[in-house]
Amino acid sequence: MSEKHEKLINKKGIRLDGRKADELRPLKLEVGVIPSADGSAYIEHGKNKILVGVFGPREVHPKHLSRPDRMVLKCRYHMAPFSVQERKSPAPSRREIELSKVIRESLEPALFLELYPRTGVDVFVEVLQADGGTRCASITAAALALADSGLPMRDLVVACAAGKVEDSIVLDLYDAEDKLGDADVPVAYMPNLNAVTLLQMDGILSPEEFEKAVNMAMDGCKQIYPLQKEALKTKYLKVKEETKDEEIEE
Amino acid sequence: MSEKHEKLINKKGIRLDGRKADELRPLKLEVGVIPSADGSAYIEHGKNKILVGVFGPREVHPKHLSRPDRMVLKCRYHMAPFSVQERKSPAPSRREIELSKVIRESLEPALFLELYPRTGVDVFVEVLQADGGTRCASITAAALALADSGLPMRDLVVACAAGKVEDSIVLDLYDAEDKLGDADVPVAYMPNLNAVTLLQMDGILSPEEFEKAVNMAMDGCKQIYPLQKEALKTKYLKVKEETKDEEIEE
Amino acid sequence: MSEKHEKLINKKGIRLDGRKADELRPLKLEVGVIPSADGSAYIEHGKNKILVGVFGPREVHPKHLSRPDRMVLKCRYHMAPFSVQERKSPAPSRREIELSKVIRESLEPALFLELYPRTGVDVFVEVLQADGGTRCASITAAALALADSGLPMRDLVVACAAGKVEDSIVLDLYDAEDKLGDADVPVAYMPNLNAVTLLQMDGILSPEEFEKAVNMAMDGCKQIYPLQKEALKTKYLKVKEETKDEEIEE
Amino acid sequence: MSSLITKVRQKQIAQTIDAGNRLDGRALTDYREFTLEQGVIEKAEGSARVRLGKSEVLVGVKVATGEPFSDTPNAGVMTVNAELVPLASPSYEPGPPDENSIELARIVDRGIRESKAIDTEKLCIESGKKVFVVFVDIYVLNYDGNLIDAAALAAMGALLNTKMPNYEVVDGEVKLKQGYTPLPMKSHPITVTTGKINDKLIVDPGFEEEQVMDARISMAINDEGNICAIQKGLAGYFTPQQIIEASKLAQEKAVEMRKKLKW
Amino acid sequence: MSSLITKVRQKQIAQTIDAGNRLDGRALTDYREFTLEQGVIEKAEGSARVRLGKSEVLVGVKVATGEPFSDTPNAGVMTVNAELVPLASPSYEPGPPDENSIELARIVDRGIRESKAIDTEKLCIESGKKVFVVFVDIYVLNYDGNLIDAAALAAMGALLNTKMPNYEVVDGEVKLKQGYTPLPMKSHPITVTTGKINDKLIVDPGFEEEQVMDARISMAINDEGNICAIQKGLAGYFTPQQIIEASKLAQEKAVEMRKKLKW
Amino acid sequence: MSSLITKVRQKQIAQTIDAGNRLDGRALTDYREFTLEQGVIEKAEGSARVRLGKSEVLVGVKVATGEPFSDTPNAGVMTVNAELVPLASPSYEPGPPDENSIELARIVDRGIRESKAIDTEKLCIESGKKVFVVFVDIYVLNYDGNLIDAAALAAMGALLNTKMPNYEVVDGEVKLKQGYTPLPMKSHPITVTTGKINDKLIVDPGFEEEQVMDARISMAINDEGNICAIQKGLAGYFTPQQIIEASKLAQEKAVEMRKKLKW
Repeated sequence: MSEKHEKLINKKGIRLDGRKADELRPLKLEVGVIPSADGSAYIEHGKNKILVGVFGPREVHPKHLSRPDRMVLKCRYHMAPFSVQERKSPAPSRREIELSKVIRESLEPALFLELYPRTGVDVFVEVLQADGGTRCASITAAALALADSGLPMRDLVVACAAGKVEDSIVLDLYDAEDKLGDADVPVAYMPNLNAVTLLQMDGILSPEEFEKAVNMAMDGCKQIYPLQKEALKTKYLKVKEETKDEEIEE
Repeated sequence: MSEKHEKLINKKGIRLDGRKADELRPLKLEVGVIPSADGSAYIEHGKNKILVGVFGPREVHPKHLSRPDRMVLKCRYHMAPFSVQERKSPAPSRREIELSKVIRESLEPALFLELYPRTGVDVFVEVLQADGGTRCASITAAALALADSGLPMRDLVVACAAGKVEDSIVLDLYDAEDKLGDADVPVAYMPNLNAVTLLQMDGILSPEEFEKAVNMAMDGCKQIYPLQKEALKTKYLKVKEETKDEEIEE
Repeated sequence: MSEKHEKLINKKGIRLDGRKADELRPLKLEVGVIPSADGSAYIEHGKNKILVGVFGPREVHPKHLSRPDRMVLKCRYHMAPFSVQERKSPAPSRREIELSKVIRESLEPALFLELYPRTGVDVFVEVLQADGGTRCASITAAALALADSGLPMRDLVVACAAGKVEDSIVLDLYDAEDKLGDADVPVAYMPNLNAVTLLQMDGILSPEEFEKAVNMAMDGCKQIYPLQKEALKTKYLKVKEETKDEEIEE
Repeated sequence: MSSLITKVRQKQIAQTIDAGNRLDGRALTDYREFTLEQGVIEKAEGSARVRLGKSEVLVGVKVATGEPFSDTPNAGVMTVNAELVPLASPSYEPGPPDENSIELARIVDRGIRESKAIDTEKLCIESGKKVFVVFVDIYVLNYDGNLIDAAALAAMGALLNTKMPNYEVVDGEVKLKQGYTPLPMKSHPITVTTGKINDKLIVDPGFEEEQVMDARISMAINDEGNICAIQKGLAGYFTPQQIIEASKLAQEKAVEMRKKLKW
Repeated sequence: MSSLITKVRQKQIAQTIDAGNRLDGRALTDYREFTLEQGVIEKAEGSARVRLGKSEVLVGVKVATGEPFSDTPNAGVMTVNAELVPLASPSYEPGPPDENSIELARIVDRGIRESKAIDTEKLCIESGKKVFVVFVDIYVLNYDGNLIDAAALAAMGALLNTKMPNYEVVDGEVKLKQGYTPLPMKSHPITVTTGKINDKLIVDPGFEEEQVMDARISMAINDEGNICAIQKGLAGYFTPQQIIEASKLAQEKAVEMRKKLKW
Repeated sequence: MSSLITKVRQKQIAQTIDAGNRLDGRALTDYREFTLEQGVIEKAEGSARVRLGKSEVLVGVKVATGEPFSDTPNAGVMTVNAELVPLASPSYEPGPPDENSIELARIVDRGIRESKAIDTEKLCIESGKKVFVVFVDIYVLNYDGNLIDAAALAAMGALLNTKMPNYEVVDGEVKLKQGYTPLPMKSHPITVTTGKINDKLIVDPGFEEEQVMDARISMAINDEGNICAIQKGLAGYFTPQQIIEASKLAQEKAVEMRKKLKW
């Protein structure tokens, strides 16, 4: 969040990657991509490439971490060593530990934890390529992976950031905007419940700018939400077809 | 324990900090300073500032460390990163691990471990500022914290060092004397039982000097002992008054 | 496995240490050398000096690693910090972890694991001095230590390497040959069962050279095998004599 | 941590708040009394202790020389570390920092860093080679709720109390000189945490309230009343309206506290 | 891992193989279909993804500058690391690498290193002082058997896809220039794993077969058909005859795969 | 460790000592036979093995070059590390050093360091920049009681056996030359441990005695009979009189051992 270099937004309000202020990066969502997992999803959000696998409900290890009255959700956000400019050590960094916590806390409100006492569900997030906004993309994909695993959910959780770049509030910052911009506000949201489950901020915003950024981020979430649903539907159509094929074969 | 610089003791036998050879540094003892702990104490011994909290008797984690015939005393001596000249990493050093062991062993003779089978008591020592002699000050405070927790004790343990500085045997070395002096002999002692529960030595002493140093350290302990009792009394007077206040309020 | 320096084999086919191509280094094997262990052995193989201790069958820690239908064999191959040219950190290296695994897997085929369900046996290998071929020497000694512990065995496991040095296939490479040679093929073998339980290779060999090297390594194993048996016999003769002595004393 | 108080007590707390009151007599938007003492560890370059209710946080600052990050060759380095010292609560355990202490450190770090509280460019000794490194160590000495605000306050108090050694560079070597200069500070962020219990917002949650709290949101507010860092925490949610409300509460409380602190 | 499939299923697999067949219809010496995609992680200097059956392995290569080892002052450095990413199997756990991932990394390392696949001398920038360091990170994304071959293949695919930045040395400092050069490669080892079940040898064991496999032997074969690395694994054994047989199978399969890969 | 022998056996040991005898026939103040072999690890710069009863300790010394500590720029560095190798006792476990091995290393370190046994100033190569670093690694190979004395003895034996490589400094680089020089040694401390069982003092406790011992005190005695390091251990205590008595026993035994060792 320091000095400016090249202009990130031109006079017509167009950003370096060709987007308008309130425009999302291209998104690609896929569900059921890891055969060994109970639920899984893959997201490409701009150049971010993130894979999420879900296991459970299953026994909790070590046992004393299990809870008699509810399921324990565990979450690991992890970056591949080759996902960033300088090779990242595979050992979890403090940043990854914090993000694992806030991602978990952004997903918990969507789950009926009390339905599965003494069990655990693991959400493993692997960032294969990072380009700004990985925590939001991780949440969007993790919600899909949880849904894919068959866990009942209050709503999907969908996440997107807004921020401030060269005096404008813009949607969905990529890496360079994140580094050179003035503020970044990642938001996770359950559209049907109008509930914000993750909110963080780096940088400096006036209260008015902040309100504008939160609203813009939620609008971004609302645009991604139907893509999530579409991805789930595609998976289930596919499953249905495969089942049909099998029936035919038989 | 190496080369000499400035004279640490002047011709009149007065040390750089103004003390005589057999004089203690100023001491301040307080009991019951941490509301969340079962027992606690704070000591300022010279510029040493040390906080001790005691928890238990409680369940032992992990369970296989508990003992069917006695209580398990655990002790952690830890220095705050800002307690010393060069910032100390918060990870426990080998020195801290050794001191945790000898402090624990200096306290165990005062306790009736067999009265609380299968339980554990934790003693957490935090050195907030260090100025030579932290292990002794830690023991003095830890004994108070244990007493404050209500555990029955054979006697209080009180600790003090003596050493050799520029050919003199002196009491209660501070940091510079410890580093530039010739020997340091920390002693922990239970005055009522005439029992030495910690004894270490760094440096070189003749058998005669050693005997003198041990005796001087025990004399120091005997001077600190009444201050410990006083600190306990003050706490209980305070508790009594608070209880009285409550009674009046009712 | 890189550039050549001095000639490692002279025109008469004699190696720098005076051996012929198919000649083993001097070997010394001793059984029952660690009083505290359930089984133990010591090997000097060339300049390699390796001590192995075996404990068990005993309870497995932590418990969830135990298996209801068989014994769990654990193995730690560890090098003393002073065993190699540059001091080795005592923390286990990736190499040591890999070797622990392949050594364990080379011993397992000799044991009747299913006879001791829910128990564990630990094999601790300590390399006190290393001079090339430590994994093979470790296996040879570990098999002896297991036999010494009284565990029934299908056969002894015996290990030896062959390799390629300056265009010749040679037996039992020492450190310099290992580093400057072209290939190294360690083999563990159970002679009575004609079973290869460890096989690795570094370097480049044609299929024909490889076959020759494996055969030469197995020949080496067959030469060491009687020395193993001899070492066991010596131990039991010794035990017998000691028992006799005791009887006489009584 | 929900097991630290009984179910009955949990219910009592929630019901009281539902009725617009708090068990310790505060209004929902009241902040507890707090004290800030500076210079409590003489041997550290800077230090401060905050007492907020019975929560007690000590922060020590050490200044050393080191290398800058390659992408900011002219800027000094700040690192924040937090320890939930095991004597501060029966639920804390010794060992490497867990997710709670890491989150605490990173929230405090973010408030200071994003508000540009330290003028890090003035900590550069030789561009790209040598800079001052400021270690901020947060030591939680008693846990009675709302450690985030207490730690953020103690960290700022300690930084404002920090003296850097004077120095000169002789032949590329740093030589210390007599005397000290205060750490160059440009901004004074104050962090305010709001909790949500049964859909009601409360300011500065206490220990027992934290046991029944659904969610919290912490906001660092700078001298101009702008927001410079936010962290939502815990497994609950806020409505967008509640977030705006929390932001207003944070502004108000920061003004009150700033007055008291004379920052 | 023997508990991942039922005893009944284990028996069925073993009996089918005894009869000379495999449950997925392959002959004992058939290799599964595989795909190799290169350049899948644009931001890495090199990358490749291999799918072998349903096993999926992604390898990313990063290139940095660093110091050479003191005994090879003119050679660049390669390090191989493998992670059994916990989403790839219910039996994988997060944490530092265990013996399985270390063995996997070391087998792949050995195949590349011993075949001299990378021309490491060309990675020297300044003898004894500065060289290129090539980090090969193996990421297992789905476990469906025979990870060794899949990882070795993906690692070679990623290295063949790797671009090093152009540079010049100005006053002892490395300055990057425009453009990229491919990593200098000299050899193309291919690793083939053979398993033993009930005394029968099978090529390219699948997930279920691995649950009943007694032993495996992996051989890296270079362009000339020579063997450049071997690892026997698991708690079973081979007869000397089986080892020679496995070596022949590895040669044959490597030729087939090399044809398909056009290496 | 009290569970390593039976209660009955514990009682028997205590009663025997009460009566002034020991189960192995020694008088209370008798030291066991010991042997010191030097040069047992040819590849190490120094090494020695001590057998004391059935306790067996091997010490290897490695010499390397490194940086001095900033407060002693003209002095070489010694570091002592101890491993309770898991094959030495059923109660030892592999893993990072625990408090027992750390204490053992630090007691041995203290005896050598405080007696100034090594002339560390002669290990300086270039003031403030380069010095010799002496690694003393204690390897416990069998545990039969009184490891402290055995380890201290083996460490001194290894140091007295240590050869440093000859070198010259050419253009600031250390170049090794032909030949070796012995490590410069100034003093020969000997450590003697006295235990307390049922208020009786015993010298050189054996394995079984250690299982019932209340407390121990170890003293390093230098060539002049002065004390140069002390460590009291275990959860018991000594009276001041017993400490003086232990000090006298340590003097006596050190003289006896010194004679035997010809130090």
